[in-house]
Amino acid sequence: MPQLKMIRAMCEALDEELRRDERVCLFGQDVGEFGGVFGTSARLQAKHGPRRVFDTPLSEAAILGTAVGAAMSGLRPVAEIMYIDFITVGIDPLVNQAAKLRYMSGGQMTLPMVVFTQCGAGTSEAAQHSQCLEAWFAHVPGLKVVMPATVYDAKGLLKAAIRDDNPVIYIWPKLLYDLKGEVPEEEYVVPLGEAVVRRDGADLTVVATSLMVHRALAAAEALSDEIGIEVIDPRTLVPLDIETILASVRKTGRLLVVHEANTRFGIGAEIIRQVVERAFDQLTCAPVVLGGAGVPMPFTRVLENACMPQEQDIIAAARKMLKC
Amino acid sequence: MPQLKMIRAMCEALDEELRRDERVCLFGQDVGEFGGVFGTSARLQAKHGPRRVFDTPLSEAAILGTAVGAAMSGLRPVAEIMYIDFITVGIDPLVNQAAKLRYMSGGQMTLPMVVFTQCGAGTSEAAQHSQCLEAWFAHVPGLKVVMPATVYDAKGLLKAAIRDDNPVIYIWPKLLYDLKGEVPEEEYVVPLGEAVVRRDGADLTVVATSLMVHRALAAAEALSDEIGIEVIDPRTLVPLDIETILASVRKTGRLLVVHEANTRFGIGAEIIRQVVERAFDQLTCAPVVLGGAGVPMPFTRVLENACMPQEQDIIAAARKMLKC
Amino acid sequence: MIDVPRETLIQFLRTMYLIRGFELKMLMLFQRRALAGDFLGALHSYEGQEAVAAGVGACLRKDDYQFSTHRGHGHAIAKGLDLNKMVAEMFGKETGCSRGRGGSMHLFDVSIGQMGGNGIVGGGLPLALGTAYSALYRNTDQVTVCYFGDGAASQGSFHESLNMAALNKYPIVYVCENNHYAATTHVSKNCPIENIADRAAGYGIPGAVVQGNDVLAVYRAASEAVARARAGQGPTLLECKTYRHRAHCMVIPEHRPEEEREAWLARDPINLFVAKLREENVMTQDDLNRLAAEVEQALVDAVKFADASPFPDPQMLSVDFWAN
Amino acid sequence: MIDVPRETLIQFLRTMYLIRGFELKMLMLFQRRALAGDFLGALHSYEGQEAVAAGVGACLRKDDYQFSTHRGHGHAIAKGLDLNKMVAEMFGKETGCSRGRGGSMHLFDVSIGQMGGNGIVGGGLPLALGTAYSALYRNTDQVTVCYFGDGAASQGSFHESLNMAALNKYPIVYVCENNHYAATTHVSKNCPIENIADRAAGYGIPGAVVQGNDVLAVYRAASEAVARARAGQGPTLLECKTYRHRAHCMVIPEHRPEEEREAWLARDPINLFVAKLREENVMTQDDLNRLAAEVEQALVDAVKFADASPFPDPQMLSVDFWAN
Ligand SMILES: Cc1ncc(C[n+]2csc(CCOP(=O)(O)OP(=O)(O)O)c2C)c(N)n1
Ligand SMILES: Cc1ncc(C[n+]2csc(CCOP(=O)(O)OP(=O)(O)O)c2C)c(N)n1
Ligand SMILES: [Mg+2]
Ligand SMILES: [Mg+2]
Repeated sequence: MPQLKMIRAMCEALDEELRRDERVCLFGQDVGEFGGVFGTSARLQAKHGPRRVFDTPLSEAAILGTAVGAAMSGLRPVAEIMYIDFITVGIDPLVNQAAKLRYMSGGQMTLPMVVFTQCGAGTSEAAQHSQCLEAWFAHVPGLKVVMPATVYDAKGLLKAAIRDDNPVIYIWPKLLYDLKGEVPEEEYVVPLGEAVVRRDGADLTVVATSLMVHRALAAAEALSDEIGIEVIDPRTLVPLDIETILASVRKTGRLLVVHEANTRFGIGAEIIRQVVERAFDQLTCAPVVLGGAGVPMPFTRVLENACMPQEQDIIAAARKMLKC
Repeated sequence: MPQLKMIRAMCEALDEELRRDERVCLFGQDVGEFGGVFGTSARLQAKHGPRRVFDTPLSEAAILGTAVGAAMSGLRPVAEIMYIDFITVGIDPLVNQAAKLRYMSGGQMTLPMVVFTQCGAGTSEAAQHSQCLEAWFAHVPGLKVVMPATVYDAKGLLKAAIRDDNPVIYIWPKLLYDLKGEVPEEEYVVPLGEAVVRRDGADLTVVATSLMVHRALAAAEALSDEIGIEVIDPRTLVPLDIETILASVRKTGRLLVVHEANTRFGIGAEIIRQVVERAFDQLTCAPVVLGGAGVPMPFTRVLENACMPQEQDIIAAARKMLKC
Repeated sequence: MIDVPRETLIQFLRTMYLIRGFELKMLMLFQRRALAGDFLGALHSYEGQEAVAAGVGACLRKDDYQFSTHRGHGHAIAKGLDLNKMVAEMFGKETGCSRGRGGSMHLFDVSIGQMGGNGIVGGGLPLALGTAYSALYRNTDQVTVCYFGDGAASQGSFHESLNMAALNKYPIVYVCENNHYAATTHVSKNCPIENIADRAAGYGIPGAVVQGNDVLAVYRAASEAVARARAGQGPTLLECKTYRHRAHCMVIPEHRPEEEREAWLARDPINLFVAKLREENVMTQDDLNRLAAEVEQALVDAVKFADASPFPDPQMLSVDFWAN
Repeated sequence: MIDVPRETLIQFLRTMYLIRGFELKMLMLFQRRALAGDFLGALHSYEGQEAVAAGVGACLRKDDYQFSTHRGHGHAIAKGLDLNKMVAEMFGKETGCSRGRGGSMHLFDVSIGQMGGNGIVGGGLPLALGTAYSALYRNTDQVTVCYFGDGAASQGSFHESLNMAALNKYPIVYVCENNHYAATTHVSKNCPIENIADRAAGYGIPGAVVQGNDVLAVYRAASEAVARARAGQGPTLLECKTYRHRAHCMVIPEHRPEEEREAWLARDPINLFVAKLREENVMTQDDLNRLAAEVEQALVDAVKFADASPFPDPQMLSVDFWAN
């Protein structure tokens, strides 16, 4: 299978969906002529024309509003928000409009739209360019939340998101921008709502999202002689495939959730809520969330690293859990 | 002690703090001349002058930005956002600026500011006027989150919020607008970060926030012959007084969290996360969150009621938990 | 007057009668129900502004899009929303245009291009970009009308939207209904210049101040703006100077200067137009009476229909929530 | 020229030399470190725009407030930020002006009114309202300068801020640096009219187009605007037409037309000003050389200081995070 970088895989997904469905369109800052500051829309304007792929002014509310209105009237827009941090200046059309319009109208419309954005720290860009805000969107009824971790999924989930008839926020991990992975030549989609077991293990279930999937896998590998760690990547938070997680926890009796966002009031807490509600008696010890340190992301590398869960932190947490 | 309505108690808190500290000021839509659409700033402009209490245009980002800049330069602003739902059009100054400025500047400044707003459903105002968004703010490092449930606390917590040197979002429950309660003549504050046990009980701990405190108390009363329910009101979510909750759970072995917001990815999950992490072995059954139904709030009363936890739902949940 | 066909003139009056009658009925019914504790949410009366919706609505095709506001009953009627469905929605019935989920602020009928009201002031402005883009994309000549108030003109979304619409020559007619107040706040506290329409120059698009209580003046200005939009010449900003007869909403007391109110009541759009029709012998007193009676009957029938309709079934709370 | 004191003229040049020297050094060092895998975040060069910061900065008092942007090195230098602290911040050191927590986009020094850069485009605009309000409130005559780009002028915050500032006659000087690009997007895709300054009319405030590469022109326009603000006459919008010499940031490739770049490089603000100084015999070539050498030495010293400084201690990650 060909090896692609994550950004190329996403670009292919956009290209294929633009080709497949005349209603799909793509816009945002610098996505047209330049092809996206991360290159995720490279040459797409040249291929599909400026009617379907275009640059917008620096107006996040207008960008998301355009997507909502377009979805209300028959298109299937993909709107890029360059960093998820910037959605704060235009969040209303997504959370107060798109998420609610179908319900408020008594089901009169579908809102097939994708907000295409990225998240995370590790690039020394400090507090306003490093956030993980998935918990906000997962809490808003009416939005689907997608977080790919691999190149394969980045492509397959993006295609599924574009084909979904509901508003979806698709958040890729910026630190994996360059990650290479195998992508089949033939077309495929990765359905929303299906977690994947990335590694089998009998002793501890680690649910990890986005960038943390890789750190969890590395930790599992490092501990392979010591602890059998099962690593699960939920891939989408809404819908959340809790059954796959439950099946694993019922086997291992132990649950560690790892995510980059602030531990407190984060998505890990919800996974724990659902697991204890349904598998309390199968747990041999207290489930734990390992997340970000809960300060605004510092600029300097040494603090930034301390703020994000590292492989060593996962190893330490896993060892500690195995002691009880 | 005099009986006051909740809105009067908050108005008194604002009045007293304006009198007490020359740096305190208050602004927002319709708060000046008119005295606030809920009457929470009635006559305050007349008393303290338009320099300190004033109307703003319909510009939430500018309102919150004014608060941030004023706090950066020596004032202690209180900025009103009429409904928490409307913060979506101006959230950046709060979450990307106020919450991060102290940290990003290496501790050079304090940001003593209060966002004064209200939340909740029950008034048939539908999906864009009924939300509970506390989970968003609790997840953002650098913000304190206050949710009063009683008239006494509404006043005391507001005063504490104004005296705090950090950005605070203070969210009162709109359905309790008219609630009467006793308020001492003498001055008092309710410190941030201290939960209160509203009712003792040995069988089940119910942690309830905001409006739900009252429904939990009613349910506890209704069940008093059957189940001993301890009702805890955390009063502030950041900081969260987990010790008081833990002490209760260690006694009862059972935890039910009740809040109005969508159950999924809500603040109840975080309370459960912290409790299971520290008191797993003391739990006799799986802790549960009872929250909103997770659809945009419907307009019509019959659906709105079905969307919000009711006394009967709490009773049912409590009974179910006592069976295991 | 002479250049407008008689049927159109009668249509104007009919629409204005309907709106006025609708508002009076709702006010009466809502007050009665509110007293009975059967609260039906906010009620923002359009009384006094009828000429705007009647004049603009008459220029639109059924397949043109319309974004309305919190004060949107008049807009919906003028776009042709079925009265039965509309009253039923106000009452929260399953037969309502939004199946009781939306209520007064969220009147939807996608089949006639009524893309909803909005509870977020300025919330419709970004969405209008999307239907306009979509119309160009699909190569139709559909026009989008976007209503908003004098208060909404202070929102960031006003700027982002007009800017993007101008850049892309989107077929949008922006109708600013300057009724001189945003809730209790006079327009002079929202806008530092005399005419909001003058802001059109900042986007290089035409702007016009219109006598909003003169239905013919509105009709002429809107016809021109709609024609421009349809011909691919881009957006127009119309500012219709008008006045609402009632307080901001049912629960907020009146607060405006008596002389000001009287001056505007003397310029009641219906009275002005009726006088003109009589003067120019377009309609006799008999014609007028017949029209009024016909309208009254339609309203009585609609209230009957709504009263007889069932409330939604709470079991259906989450049904149809997601598309697919 | 004659009317500006010689020391001021030399100050202009010194500031411009410092900025240019700073940018060149940082670019070199960052490129070297990036190659070494020691990535230090984004780097937005101010090269080419020096005349703006130099001219504006010279009009300000130490206690005036300044809000900067992502491209803010020049603003900070012109406001008098200590070079050692500044370079140390760029390197993420504990001795940096933001103690290594902020980095290039977040240069703070409250003691000289440097209220930080901003990672959110347009993010500083609402905050500037607050320091301006605060200055009026405390009855000082402090002025607030708010920098932003041509791209930022499309943000809703631009509109909300200018509108509120105009309404309240806030002492603010808005400096729009129109360098003709927002990232890779030409200003014509952000703004449908020729001059952003013309939007001042929409708020009833003065607006002026300034030759941004002519430090004297900037100084004159800014002096007038600062004087107006200080005298209580309200805000002014200055649009300085200029050009950045480098690509948007270090990691984004150059993309602008070659002829355009050459035309602007021929109008290098330093060359233009040096030519004038020589022409009018304000400085000899020797004077110039001495100044350049002095500036170079200061920069070399600052880099040494920064290099020798320690990184923050990761144990201190959360210390001082909350005030109190
Ligand atoms: C973003 C937002 N802020 C505040 C409100 C509360 N609110 C509802 S209507 C209104 C006044 C709107 O004034 P205007 O735009 O002039 O419309 P009008 O009511 O006069 O028709 C306000 C402040 C809201 N719904 N949304
Ligand atoms: C709200 C927001 N949207 C997008 C970005 C990404 N971004 C950073 S700088 C920039 C261009 C800004 O252009 P302009 O305002 O002209 O400033 P310049 O870079 O030219 O100085 C963009 C799009 C951001 N940081 N914040
Ligand atoms: Mg109005
Ligand atoms: Mg620029």
